[in-house]
Amino acid sequence: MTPIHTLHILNKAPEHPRSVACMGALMPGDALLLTENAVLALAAQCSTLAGIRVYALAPDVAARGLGQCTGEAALVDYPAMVDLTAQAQNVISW
Amino acid sequence: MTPIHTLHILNKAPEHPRSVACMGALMPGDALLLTENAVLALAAQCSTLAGIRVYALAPDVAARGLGQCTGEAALVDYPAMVDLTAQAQNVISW
Amino acid sequence: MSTLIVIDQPPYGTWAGREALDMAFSLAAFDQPVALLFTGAGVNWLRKLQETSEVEQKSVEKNLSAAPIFGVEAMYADAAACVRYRLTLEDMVAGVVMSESSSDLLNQYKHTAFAG
Amino acid sequence: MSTLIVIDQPPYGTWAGREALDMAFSLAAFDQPVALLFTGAGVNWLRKLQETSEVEQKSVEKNLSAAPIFGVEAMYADAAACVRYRLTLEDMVAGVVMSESSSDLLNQYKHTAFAG
Amino acid sequence: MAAIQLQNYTLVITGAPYSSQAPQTALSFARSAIAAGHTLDRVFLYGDGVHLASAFSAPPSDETSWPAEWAIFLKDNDIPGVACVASALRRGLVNESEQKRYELPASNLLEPFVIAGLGEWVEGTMASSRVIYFHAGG
Amino acid sequence: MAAIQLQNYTLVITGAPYSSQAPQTALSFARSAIAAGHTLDRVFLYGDGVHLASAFSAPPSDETSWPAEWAIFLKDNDIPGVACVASALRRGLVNESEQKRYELPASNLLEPFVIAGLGEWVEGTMASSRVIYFHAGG
Repeated sequence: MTPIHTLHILNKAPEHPRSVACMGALMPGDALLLTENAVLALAAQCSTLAGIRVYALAPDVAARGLGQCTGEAALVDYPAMVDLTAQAQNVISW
Repeated sequence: MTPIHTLHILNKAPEHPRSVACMGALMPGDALLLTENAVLALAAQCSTLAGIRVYALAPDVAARGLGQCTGEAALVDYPAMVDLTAQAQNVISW
Repeated sequence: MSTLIVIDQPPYGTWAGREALDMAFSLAAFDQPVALLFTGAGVNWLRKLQETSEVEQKSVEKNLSAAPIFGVEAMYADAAACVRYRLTLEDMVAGVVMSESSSDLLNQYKHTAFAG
Repeated sequence: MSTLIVIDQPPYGTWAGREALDMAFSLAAFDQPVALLFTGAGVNWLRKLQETSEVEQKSVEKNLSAAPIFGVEAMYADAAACVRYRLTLEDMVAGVVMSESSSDLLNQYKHTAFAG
Repeated sequence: MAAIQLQNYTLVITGAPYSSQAPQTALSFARSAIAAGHTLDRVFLYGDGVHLASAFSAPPSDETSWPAEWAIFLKDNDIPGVACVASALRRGLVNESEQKRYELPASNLLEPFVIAGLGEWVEGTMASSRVIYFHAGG
Repeated sequence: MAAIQLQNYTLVITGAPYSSQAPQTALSFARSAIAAGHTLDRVFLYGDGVHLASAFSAPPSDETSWPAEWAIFLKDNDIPGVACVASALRRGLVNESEQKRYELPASNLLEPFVIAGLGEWVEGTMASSRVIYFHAGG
């Protein structure tokens, strides 16, 4: 697995302006971790992100009843979230 | 002056999802009062609203340096804001 | 006086929707007519099978299912928001009515209160 | 370690931007390299002639003008957001640099902190 | 211009001071309403708005103290100010009886604010001809 | 899978409990970081996040007390928890020395949290290999 350049942690619903800005700022080699309300992007008809690894925090996915529609996103638990932040060169919380 | 059916008080920036929803909910005979961050709609390139009276709270307009670009909106002070809420049949704070 | 409580924020990430629900239940407890409108990302309150133990919050699914019993007159879901979040009536708690036009709905109520 | 403080919320309606400015000034006070990026509705922080007495808050215009003196290395404004809010360099406090690509800018800093 | 009918207002504040502009806008509105001859049935603090009733808020001396300004306004005009008990307890705002119940060293509720249930809001909506909400902006 | 390099984290929480999910996500993260052998240099509360350090927060007994859970975690792991003084004073959170200065009846700062300036955050960013922010969602 190639290293993550920047890990973008997004915790806002797809309609939130910062969520829109985050999606526009992703670069090849980056990874996106959806947490809290941002996991709703898995249900919303959002555009797919070419070349970006997408993760979603499983406890937040379960809380919002979205276990069935994770699509391309890899589900991670809190320890795996920590691993992602340790592996990435940079971390940005949106 | 015809009476206001519903006075919509909006206090969120144009990007905010609730701001978008408010703009879509306006009906002929309604009035829109922009307060706090919502006065930034005067500067942003927003679509004009046919048949809707638009007001903007002057102290918020002044705070944000927008005195020069009020366009079609009528500036009101706090006493006039009170008058609007007293005159309107319904008031919705977005 | 009839009241419409509008919830447009998703569950668990903020408390606003939860506290708006309390407002609706409180009106109903005082025998005041009240309905709920879920719109925008707020429609996600209505999705079935919310499993909240790992985020250490109480699920609101049970409360919502009990809303009609508590005297909440109607639970509306904005149809366009449901399409956006791929929610059909089958995916949602019982008793939800689709609203094709939320602005018409807002016009029918004397008193409207948004969540937070 | 260079830090970019990002302000994407407008002034006065919330406190987040104000507290983010304090973060930038604090880094500068400790001689740490720091720059500010104003983007989205946050570009409105930079508009000249903010007259805040009637909303009973302190204007931040003076603080921003003094940012270079306090050691803030750069104040960037997202160019697309400025277009949206009809802001040109002439309308803004002194010392602002237009940023054509905020994602490139984010990439140049080791440490990024958003306002609230 | 037609004479404006006098109204009885309930104001509901859900945005916190030093986080949102809601307490300032609401106070400016309330002062103007009273000056125009309207009445204020009550002011209800809900959600994050309960922080407006904090007796411990200590902003810098060159900034307005919104809790203090609101307390003076309510006292001067004999208007009830009520913070929702469920919102308040979660957020660390207690009156004397809650202080005793939870064995805390003091109350931090600013007079003349009181703590009570959502029933106070329901009563306000029933007693008033206008209910105006002041939410956090964004 | 390659071994993960151990990091020294500073966590910054800007979202309030019972208003945002930030304190819960941050605590789950913090527990997992410690369990994986990483260290936490400090936890810094900023903006509305300072409410997490309230000793007066009294949520219903069937809800998690985020201030209490955080206090236990910090004590058990001997991790400094710092609330920004400017954010705290505006929002009605005071330690004993501020209590005396403002002549308030008590402190409402929950141990082991302390109140200090933004310099603590600057030091955290300098001392840590990772700074992770937990903002309010929306």
